[in-house]
Amino acid sequence: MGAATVRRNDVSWMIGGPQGSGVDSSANVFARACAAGGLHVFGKREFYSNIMGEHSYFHLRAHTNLVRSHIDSVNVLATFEAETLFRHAREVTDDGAIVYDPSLGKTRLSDVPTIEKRLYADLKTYLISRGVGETLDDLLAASKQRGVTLLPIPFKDLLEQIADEFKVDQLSKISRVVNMLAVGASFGVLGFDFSTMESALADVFRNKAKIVSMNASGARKAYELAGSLAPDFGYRLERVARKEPRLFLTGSQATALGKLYGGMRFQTYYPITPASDESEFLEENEVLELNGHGLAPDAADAAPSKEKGASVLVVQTEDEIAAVTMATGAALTGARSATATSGPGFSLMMEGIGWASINEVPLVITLYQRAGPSTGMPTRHEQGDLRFALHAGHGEAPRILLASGDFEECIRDGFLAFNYAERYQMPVIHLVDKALANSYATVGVPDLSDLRIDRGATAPPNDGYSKDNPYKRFDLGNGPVSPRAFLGQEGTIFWNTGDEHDEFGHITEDPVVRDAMMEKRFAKLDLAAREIPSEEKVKYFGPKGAPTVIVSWGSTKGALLDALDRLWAEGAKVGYLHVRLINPFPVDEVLAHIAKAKRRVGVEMNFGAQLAGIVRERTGIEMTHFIQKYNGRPMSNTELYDAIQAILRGKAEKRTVLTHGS
Amino acid sequence: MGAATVRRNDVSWMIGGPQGSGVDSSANVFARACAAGGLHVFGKREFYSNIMGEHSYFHLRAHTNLVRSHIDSVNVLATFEAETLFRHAREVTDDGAIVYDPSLGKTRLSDVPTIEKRLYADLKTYLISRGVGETLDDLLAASKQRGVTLLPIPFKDLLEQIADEFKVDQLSKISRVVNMLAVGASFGVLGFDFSTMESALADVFRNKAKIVSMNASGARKAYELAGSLAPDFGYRLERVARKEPRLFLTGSQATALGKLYGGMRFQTYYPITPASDESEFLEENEVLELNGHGLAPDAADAAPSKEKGASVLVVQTEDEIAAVTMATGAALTGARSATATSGPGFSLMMEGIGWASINEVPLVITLYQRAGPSTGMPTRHEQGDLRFALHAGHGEAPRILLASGDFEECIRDGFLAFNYAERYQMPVIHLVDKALANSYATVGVPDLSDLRIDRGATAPPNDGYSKDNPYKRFDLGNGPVSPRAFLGQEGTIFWNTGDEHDEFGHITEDPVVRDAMMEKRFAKLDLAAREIPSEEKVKYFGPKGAPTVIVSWGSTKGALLDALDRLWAEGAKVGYLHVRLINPFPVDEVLAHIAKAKRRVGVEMNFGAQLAGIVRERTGIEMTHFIQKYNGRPMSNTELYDAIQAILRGKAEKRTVLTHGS
Amino acid sequence: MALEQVMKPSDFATEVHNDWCPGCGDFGILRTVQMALAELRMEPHRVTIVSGIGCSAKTIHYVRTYGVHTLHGRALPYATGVKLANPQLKVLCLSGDGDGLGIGGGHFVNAGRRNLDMLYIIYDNGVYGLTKGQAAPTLKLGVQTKSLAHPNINDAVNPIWLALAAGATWVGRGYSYDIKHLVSLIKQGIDHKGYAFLDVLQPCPTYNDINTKEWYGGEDRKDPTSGRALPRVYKLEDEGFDPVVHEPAEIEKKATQALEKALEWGDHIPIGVFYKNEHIPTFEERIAQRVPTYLDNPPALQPIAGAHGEPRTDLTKLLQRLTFNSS
Amino acid sequence: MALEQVMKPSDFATEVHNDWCPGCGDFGILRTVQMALAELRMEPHRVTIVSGIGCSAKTIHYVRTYGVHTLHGRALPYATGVKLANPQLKVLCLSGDGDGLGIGGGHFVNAGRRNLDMLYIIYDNGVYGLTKGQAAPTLKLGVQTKSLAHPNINDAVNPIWLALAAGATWVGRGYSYDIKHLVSLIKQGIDHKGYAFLDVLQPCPTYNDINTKEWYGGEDRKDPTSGRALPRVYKLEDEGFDPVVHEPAEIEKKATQALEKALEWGDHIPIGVFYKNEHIPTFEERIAQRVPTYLDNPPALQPIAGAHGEPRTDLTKLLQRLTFNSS
Ligand SMILES: Cc1ncc(C[n+]2csc(CCOP(=O)(O)OP(=O)(O)O)c2C)c(N)n1
Ligand SMILES: Cc1ncc(C[n+]2csc(CCOP(=O)(O)OP(=O)(O)O)c2C)c(N)n1
Ligand code: SF4
Ligand code: SF4
Ligand SMILES: [Mg+2]
Ligand SMILES: [Mg+2]
Repeated sequence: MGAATVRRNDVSWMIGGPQGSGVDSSANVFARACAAGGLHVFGKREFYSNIMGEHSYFHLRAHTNLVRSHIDSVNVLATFEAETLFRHAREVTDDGAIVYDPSLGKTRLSDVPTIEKRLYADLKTYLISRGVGETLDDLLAASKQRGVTLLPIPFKDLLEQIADEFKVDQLSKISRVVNMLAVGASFGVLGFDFSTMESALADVFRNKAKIVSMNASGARKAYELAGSLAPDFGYRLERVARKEPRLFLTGSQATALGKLYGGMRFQTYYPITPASDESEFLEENEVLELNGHGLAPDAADAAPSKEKGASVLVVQTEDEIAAVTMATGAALTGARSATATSGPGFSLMMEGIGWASINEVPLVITLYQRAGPSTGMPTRHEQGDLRFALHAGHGEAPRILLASGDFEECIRDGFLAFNYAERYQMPVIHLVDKALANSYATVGVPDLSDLRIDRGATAPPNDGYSKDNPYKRFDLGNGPVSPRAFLGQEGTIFWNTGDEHDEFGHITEDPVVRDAMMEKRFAKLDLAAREIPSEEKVKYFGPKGAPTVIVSWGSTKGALLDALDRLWAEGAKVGYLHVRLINPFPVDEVLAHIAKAKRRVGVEMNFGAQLAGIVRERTGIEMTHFIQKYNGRPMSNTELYDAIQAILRGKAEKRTVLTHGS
Repeated sequence: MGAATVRRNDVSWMIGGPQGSGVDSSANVFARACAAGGLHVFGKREFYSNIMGEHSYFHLRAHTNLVRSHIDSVNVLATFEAETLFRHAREVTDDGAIVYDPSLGKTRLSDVPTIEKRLYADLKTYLISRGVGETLDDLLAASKQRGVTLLPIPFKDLLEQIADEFKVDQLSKISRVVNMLAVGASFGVLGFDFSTMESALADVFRNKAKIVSMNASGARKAYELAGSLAPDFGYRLERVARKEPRLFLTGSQATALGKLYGGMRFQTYYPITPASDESEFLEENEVLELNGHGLAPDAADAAPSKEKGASVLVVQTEDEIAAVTMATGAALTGARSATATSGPGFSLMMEGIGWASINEVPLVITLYQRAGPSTGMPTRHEQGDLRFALHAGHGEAPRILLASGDFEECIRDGFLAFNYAERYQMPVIHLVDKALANSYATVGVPDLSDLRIDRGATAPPNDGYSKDNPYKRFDLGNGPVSPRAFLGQEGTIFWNTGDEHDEFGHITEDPVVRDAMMEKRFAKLDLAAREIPSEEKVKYFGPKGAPTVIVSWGSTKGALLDALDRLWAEGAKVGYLHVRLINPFPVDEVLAHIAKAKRRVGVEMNFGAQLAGIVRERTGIEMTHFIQKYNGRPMSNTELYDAIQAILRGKAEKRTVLTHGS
Repeated sequence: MALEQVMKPSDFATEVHNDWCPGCGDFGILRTVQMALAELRMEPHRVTIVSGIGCSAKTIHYVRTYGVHTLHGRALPYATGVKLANPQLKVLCLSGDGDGLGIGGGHFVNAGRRNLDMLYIIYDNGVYGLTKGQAAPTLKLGVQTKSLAHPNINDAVNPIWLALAAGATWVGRGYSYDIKHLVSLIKQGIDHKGYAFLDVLQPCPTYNDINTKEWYGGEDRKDPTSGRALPRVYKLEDEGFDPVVHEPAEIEKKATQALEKALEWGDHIPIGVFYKNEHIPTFEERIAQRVPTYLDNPPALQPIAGAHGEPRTDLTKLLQRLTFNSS
Repeated sequence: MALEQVMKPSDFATEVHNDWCPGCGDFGILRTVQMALAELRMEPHRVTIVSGIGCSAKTIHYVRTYGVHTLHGRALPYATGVKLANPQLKVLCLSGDGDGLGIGGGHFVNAGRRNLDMLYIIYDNGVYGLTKGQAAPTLKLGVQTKSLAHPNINDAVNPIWLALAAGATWVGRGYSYDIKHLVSLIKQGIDHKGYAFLDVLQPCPTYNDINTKEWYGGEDRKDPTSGRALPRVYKLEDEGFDPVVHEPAEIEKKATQALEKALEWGDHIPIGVFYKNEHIPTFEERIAQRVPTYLDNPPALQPIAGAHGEPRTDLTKLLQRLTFNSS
């Protein structure tokens, strides 16, 4: 291929290998090198609910501009083992390349025990259709036939050279270096600056000089080899000069940052995929500093001295029931408190949520959705818990539901969740989905300077309360929000109970007080609906008054925007309403954007089109089309593009089920 | 009052007193005497979440015809203590009577510590408005002023006479006899046949001859005294000759009967109000007999000999998590298994329900709704768990939801729940509400002869399975329902897991199999929607095509029908759609009845109008009016009558909140 | 935390109507809790009492301190959250035997692993009181109280044994009709540095007609000579029992001795302190090892916002680690 | 239930790909379960194995018997339901230590109260394996495995002690690398009449680098003379320990002796049978006292419908009690 057709800085790269073999660090090095080189990256991880041995892969896009989602195809596939090739070779574009180990050529499909029966049959059919046998060499030949560049890297030889060079007696001790060989080869064929990879290596293996130099040495060999094998490869990655700093992080980290910035001081968790990532990140960063970033200068004086110290206490509990109840106990003391979990854990929190709601406790629950039901597919993706979160707990008790669609929303919602929880004195469930939580990407450093902490109405100690004018935790006198006091404060003793209660918090079964309390609690939700600004409720993208409007929520935002960018560029008249506040439901805002649309398309990563159901329940308006996906894999922007286009062209059924992803 | 205006066999009677003082047996005797006298009765119980001392009362209607609900007013109020009078005297109709203890006349309102502050203030205002003081005598004087017949019964004197007669040394030993004095006096003023009361006493205090005769002796004295005090009282209860037998039971008992008849052999529970009543009834009747009632004659031969024995195993578990999981384990063996609980317990069952659904286990959960949220008001009424039950558990998993509206539906649904569970291999949640569960009434003996047990598709042992043709528990080959095998069967070994699984039940994360399994599971719900006959889904009452249609579910049925009977008699054109199958939602049946109605009225005993929300979500049709109640007291037919009438006259707001009940 | 001025039990009373059954053993526990708090001169607002669900759990409404009546079986994790977020509070936790050992059994086991500085009291009446007398986990196998349709089919757990197995560092048992003794136990439990567990024998006259006041008092077994009742309950201290682990090497011995005592029942029921070990660091101390400022500046007391709501948490360093700067 | 013909462990194997980490102690347990079932000549379909969630829980997919892989912490109640509905089945229950003692702690305590005839095995690896190595309830205080950011802040529960406190009537401990010994323990546990609890020390080479095979094997402490490793694990039977309660009067003594042994750890870790008591009636026996036909005609095996679906339950008597006849 001539230089003219070279695609610069728009690469879809994938690396695969068994869990626990170091694939993650290789993907990390690749991503960090790209990021350090000024590129934007978006990476998605896929792995089994397994510790070692099952197939995992990282799919990464590197681009000059911001990337927010993955595409279906792969330009460079890198691996040192057979399974990845069997699984993914077909995804490589005709003009793409495969980095592989030629010594595995004789491996037969049937030699790989971890390939599912269904996939086995499917691959068999494919190989037969291409007229080849069932070895890797056969598969690679089929790839080559359609134009794919093959980059055989003699991993073992290279390892031996490194062992020699670094005087390592056993090859097994450095077996993980193969990962970096694969990365080196990838960068080689892409022509990326090698020294940038070297510093990424140093970054990832901080304080481990020998590991860094071994890996760097190996990577360079593979780099040069691959570069020489395909000097004219059609994809290039180049350093980009960039002025503004960018964050490189995951959705879990983004959420954790938002919560810390929002003043969270107590978090409980019970280990669960994918929620525990956030808690572990918090645990590692439990000691905090005060002031600085985002702080208005004139407040510096009021701040306590650094010596006093700040910290977030992260507690691993015995189960999720303890997690939610412990966090609630903590919230009663005035500490901003949260718990983070995923489906099965959330299922155990129902009673705790109800108690927090009837007692008007500001509790934040970060719900990392994964593919259900039941244990489901713990490491796979879904937006399946919306309805459950909305109606969580027996009886009727208000709660606020927020759903984040990208990293910036994760940060902001992580922060705002506490404001809402304290201002409206009710649990806030912050929905994140695994596709967002586990993805990593570069994003611009968000401007958070508008964020202010709002603790809602509080009753300071001894605030004029007396025997005759006692503090009433659930005062019915002044609007639905009664000033909160904290356990331990002087002069504001109160009681809590999960039973219906009077103004003091003592049990009552009086029907009149009951009605008043029910109305008080739900009036807070109405208040929230009125007070929360529209910008925090929904966001509309695309041409105003478009005849086709997409309605979606959560992590599909990235893939939608990436797909829509292309459609808009092609002149498509389609709008996209991204709903961030699910409860109280922004009826007016939603109506304003969809009432007049001719086509309304619900896009959701679930079976039941749950948001669409809520929209119809609350506005009476039904979606005309649905795009859904429930195979546990996130939507790619390419399949979304196709599906939306089909709808625009009038060629789609009412319901399009997306099925891509491996 | 002259005999001409006497109202025969249409009496609203109430007895009140502290919990644990025997009020329940007095109500029981009253009801049984009426029932034995050929009358129909409907009784509702109200009590605090307390064991002893707080106020409880029984409100009972006795009528020649079937009664299905309570009314707001009381014709005869009977009590031996002060609190009942303070609380209920105002509910007595002007032409009614009060049976009371004259020695309590000097009791002041402020002497009763269990009266809530709010009620205290309210009563004070009332007494002031009537221009009287705050003693009982004042209150009674106010009653008398408006025409109420006062029936002072010298309880203590009568007790002393009984003590003398039966040679009891301490009055305290026979203090409970006061209850029967109150009943005796009630029957006296109502002119009911005393010997019928005597046999009811013998019935209630079976095997306790002395207690029976003491109570009978006392009751007769009170009977005669009351009769002599108001010989012309305007209400009369008379024996009615009646050919057909009637059942006298509670909603819990009705549900238990349905479940037993449906072949339930295993039930778990953890104590909770009001659900445990059912389990305790089952425990008391754990040894069963086979054949007989309802059995087709020609099947008698096939039945096993009685000696083999049958029984239902009722297990009290350590919590509701154990209750739902244990019942699921039992269901896997082939035993028809269930658990019964109320809100807080149900909240703990979320994970278990999801597991049962993904594993296609036929599990029945009887959910006795009570007033929530959280602990709420454990002994009060609500229909507040509909949405929660519909979306119970994280992720997306099918379940069937049934809601019963009267005792016959409790029996039938208790039975059908197992058929549906086994035929569609999924959890069935059977919703009952406390107003139904705790009410007791006479009803005609329902004809159950049409009921047949349907165990759905099963795989008999060794049914031709072999190594090459192994049994597949989750076979994808033949429609959504795969024949079930039971643990322990030969030749059908299978596996279960809460993870997504392949046809054998082994874990898979294959996206294609995942899609197939999701679709299989939900296709069963579609199948249920198609197969379940319309008569089991909804029932429409009233004129076809009425311009006003009420949509309701659950226990409000009784009060609605009683109210509608009056409205219909007055010529009102109003229909009532009672929804019994909530999921799969009977879209067509509901549409057929409400689409053309001008006014659509959602009647629900909850805050959120939950069924109305589902109707709008599934049909797009919104209710024009709502009648709701959430003060923990069931709807009376009188307040419903008023509210519906206001709507018919165009005088109602969009939302009418009912607030009656004490 | 202790006050200078003298406190009376009535300083810890509320005006809420008490709706326990007449003669219920709960009254004794309520009174002793109020007496102990008064004798320790606690400031009411510095004390938080957390309870589960049951007759027992209503206690908090009758005590004038912060009171948190929670969910069935969850008193311990709520209490743990309160204490961890503000370790400067005195936290008491109360449960029924069903609440604490049935549905709450998992938390019971895991609270022992933490050794948080608080007192946990179980009202041991053998039944689920508030739901009308079903068998609780402390009711012995085969016993049939008047509230049961059949004899109890489950064996009993031994709360003392279980608490020791779980890791409680102070384990005691009281009797709700021995007020003076119980006050002393509650005070000791509160003063203990670490997780203290107190099992209180609490007759439920309404549903449990087996383990009654009369039974504990031995009224059915009178001394043939004196005619005086021979109580079944006796005090460990009267036998010179020394529950204290004086040095770590003694832990095994003292634990085993406590276990032996825990097995006694029937006509010889020990009350008093079974075990006391202050050689295990409390959870608060363990946290403070990681976060030295924890005790002075715990989660509840940290400032998080400036005067105008400016967030005070400084994420600069954390963000730096996640930032790629211009290249 | 036992078969005439000889069974091989491989008769209990499935074709499912095993995805445990290389060197995981779970392999030993899987193998011994298969060996024990074979040696006992069990018919595969008469056996149901129930597990919770975790690496350990995957076991059931590798065993060719009925296999029920349930929810985290809930293996015991599922297993209890299976066994109660059909007591004619052999039921084994498997949990990880987090599964059985953390989230499942409440069921652990309450299963002991029933004494149902089944074997419960806990895979004791000190970590939450499948969620990447967080501290499990059996990890000792202050220990920091390679998977932890900080030393473990919770104290450990002692599974043996807890099982005894809960009421298990057979309590043992095995080691997943001592296959022969473990097979014998599993067989004994299965044969025991009542609730048998077996704690299996199971190294997790991926996350727990403290309690490794090498550590249990004592490779770090070689005999100075012979140079041979001095294993930390030793067998109770080698010391002549007699765990059997020969007569009811011995219960206390045997329990206390078991507890003393349970406290040993560190350089002297006992494996073998700690306690065995067959004097407590099983739950099945207790039910049969109330419902004599229970064992022959348990819930799973009762006919409920006639040939055409006619309900066979005869409610006549029950309905009569609730009926008012014509008057
Ligand atoms: C999750 C849940 N299940 C059941 C109940 C019903 N419930 C209320 S009180 C109680 C039993 C209380 O018994 P115990 O803990 O021994 O306290 P006691 O009343 O004897 O003091 C139960 C089961 C509940 N409130 N929540
Ligand atoms: C309710 C719930 N919470 C959390 C999880 C996540 N989870 C899966 S495995 C596991 C830990 C398993 O540890 P352990 O029981 O010790 O088993 P091991 O993997 O060590 O064998 C957890 C917490 C879950 N599946 N369900
Ligand atoms: S039921 Fe028992 S425990 Fe509850 S208040 Fe009454 S006597 Fe006390
Ligand atoms: S993580 Fe540990 S317990 Fe799990 S399979 Fe790997 S070695 Fe075994
Ligand atoms: Mg109790
Ligand atoms: Mg483990």
